[in-house]
Amino acid sequence: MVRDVISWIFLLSGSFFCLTGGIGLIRFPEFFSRIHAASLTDTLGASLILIGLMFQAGISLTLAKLIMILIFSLLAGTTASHAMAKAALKSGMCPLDQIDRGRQPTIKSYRDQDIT
Amino acid sequence: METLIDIVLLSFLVFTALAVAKMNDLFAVVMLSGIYSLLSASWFLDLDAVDVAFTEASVGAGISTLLFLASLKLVGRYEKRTRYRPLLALGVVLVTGTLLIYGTLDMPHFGLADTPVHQHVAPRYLNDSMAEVGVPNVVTSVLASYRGYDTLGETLVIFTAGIGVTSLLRVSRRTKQEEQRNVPADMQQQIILRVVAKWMLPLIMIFAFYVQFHGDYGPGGGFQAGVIFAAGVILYTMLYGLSTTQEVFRQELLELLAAAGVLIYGGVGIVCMILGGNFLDYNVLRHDPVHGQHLGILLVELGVGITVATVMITIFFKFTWRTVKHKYIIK
Amino acid sequence: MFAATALALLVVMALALARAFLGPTLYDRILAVNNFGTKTVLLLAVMDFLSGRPDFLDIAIVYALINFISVIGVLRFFEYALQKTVEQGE
Amino acid sequence: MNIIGLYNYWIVVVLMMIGFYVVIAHENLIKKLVGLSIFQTSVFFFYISTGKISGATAPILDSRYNLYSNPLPHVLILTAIVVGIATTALGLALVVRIQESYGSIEEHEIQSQDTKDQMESQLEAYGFKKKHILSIQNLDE
Repeated sequence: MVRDVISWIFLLSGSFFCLTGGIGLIRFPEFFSRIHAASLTDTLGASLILIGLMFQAGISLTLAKLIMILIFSLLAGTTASHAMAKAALKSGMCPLDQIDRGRQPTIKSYRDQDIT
Repeated sequence: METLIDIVLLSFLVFTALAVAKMNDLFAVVMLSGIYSLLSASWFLDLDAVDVAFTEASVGAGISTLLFLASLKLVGRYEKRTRYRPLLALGVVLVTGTLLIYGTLDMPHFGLADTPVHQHVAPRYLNDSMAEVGVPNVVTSVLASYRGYDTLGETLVIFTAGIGVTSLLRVSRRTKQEEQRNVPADMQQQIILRVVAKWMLPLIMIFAFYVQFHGDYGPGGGFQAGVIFAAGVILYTMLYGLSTTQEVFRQELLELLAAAGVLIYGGVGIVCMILGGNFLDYNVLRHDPVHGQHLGILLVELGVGITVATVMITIFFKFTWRTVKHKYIIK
Repeated sequence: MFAATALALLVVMALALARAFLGPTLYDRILAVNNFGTKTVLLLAVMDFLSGRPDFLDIAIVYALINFISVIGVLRFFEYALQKTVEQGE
Repeated sequence: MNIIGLYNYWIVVVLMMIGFYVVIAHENLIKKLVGLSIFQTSVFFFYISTGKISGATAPILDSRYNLYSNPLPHVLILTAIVVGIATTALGLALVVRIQESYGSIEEHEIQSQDTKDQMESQLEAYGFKKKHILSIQNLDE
């Protein structure tokens, strides 16, 4: 019973973080803030949900598989976010606050149709 | 809850398909079709088709997206707008759709247990396969044993497609050996990506073998394992370059293995005939029929796995070689 | 409780899908696809528990792997395309 | 239950028609292949829908369950998916070759080039010289 309650807390908080990430993905103004919202909450939310499921699984093969998913998603999610941000930066997109401070992106504007 | 997920996922699928039809940036179209296959795999899982979900997950989202992207690189990114309004096409589609929907009105409702589909051979598979074949995963026992002849045909189709792509996108042997050494590896700046991928590669390969040999007891089997193995090799190729990968996976080796997989499958059938059974009747392979079935299924799935993996790797190599050629050699 | 989590994940998937449809730049779309993929992994895991047969988690593992590979594929081929257009422009 | 009794089949029809529309109304060959794969998956959905039984579980035998969904559609569709990707790869290879020899993958451009070539060869057969038939190049405009 206690185990159930703990797992529910983990599952619910994980869902909450996933939801905030999803809202950030829609509401934020440009790519770099969006990737910030999505990837940070993604790592946290996914880990919380998987840990919640682990409490349900108990000691079994299922637990081992869940741990494997956790390792994969931690490795793959973070690396993919890094690679995306780096590729975007290299392609000439520029974070908004940098533009406010007067730095010009190499390609005219990230809203340009040329690089979409 | 199952019904709710079913409805929601199907609605997502329709929206995605509409967006695919509307967009003219083919890169976006290909990525949306990746989402489309992610969605359809979740939907397959929701409808109890675990093996199908497994296959769609590894094939649709992975290999298919990569092949489309590789060929987009060769043919250009944007679709030209059509010059006329496709009213005729719309009319044809609407009429056909209405007729089909009219046809569904006579269909038995979704989820009923006493429809004709469930009366024919399915009860036999579900009730007797444990005694006859002794494999808990009914899909595997039907795939490899009851309908083994069918699967032999499918494997041959894949092999033939591999031959077709090889002959369509062939490169002359001389250019290949001269030029390949000069091609630099791609994505050299992405150091973190390369390191992490190197870590993940052995896990992917081990997981592929797990799927291959655990297919009797859980979701999995030769088709899925082959595709996962190929995906691992493709990951390495994308990060470390074609020539590095071809040090191990030489073209001759791939061709040999692709043929060997089909030969293993057919060979098991011939051995069964020599031992006095029918073609692909594994009962005669051992003294105990159930043991014979186990051995036969193991060998057959191995053949399928080898063929699928090597054909997928070959196809990807061919496409990648074209893109490399366009970038570095035809200037 | 699994149902609530599954619902939340479906909502997030809808949001990511919307970003993939709108997303002005291609990188927004890649981000949306990646996010959608990780949410799908979670949804598959939760659905396994929901149906009471958690021995099908293999599918979620495959997803976690394939999602990574396809995002790398998109980045690789897109980088290429960009270089090509820049070369042609010069 | 009865409200959604046919919902799955209707969605299958809608998806199939979207794929069909893309195949016949769009001229870009890659787009046509994407449409073809949408069409193909709608058929997969149809098969899997018919195999489902409400309240059943996946056809992997286990002593805790006694109602399983129909395994036969799963087998057919599993192999069909892998064969589908193989044929799609073949189609993509053809598209790449078409692009290399025609310089375009738009259907009407390919066809107008074909007609032009045909007319030129016919005129040459009637004894016209190459320089006389340059003027038909603008014919498809």
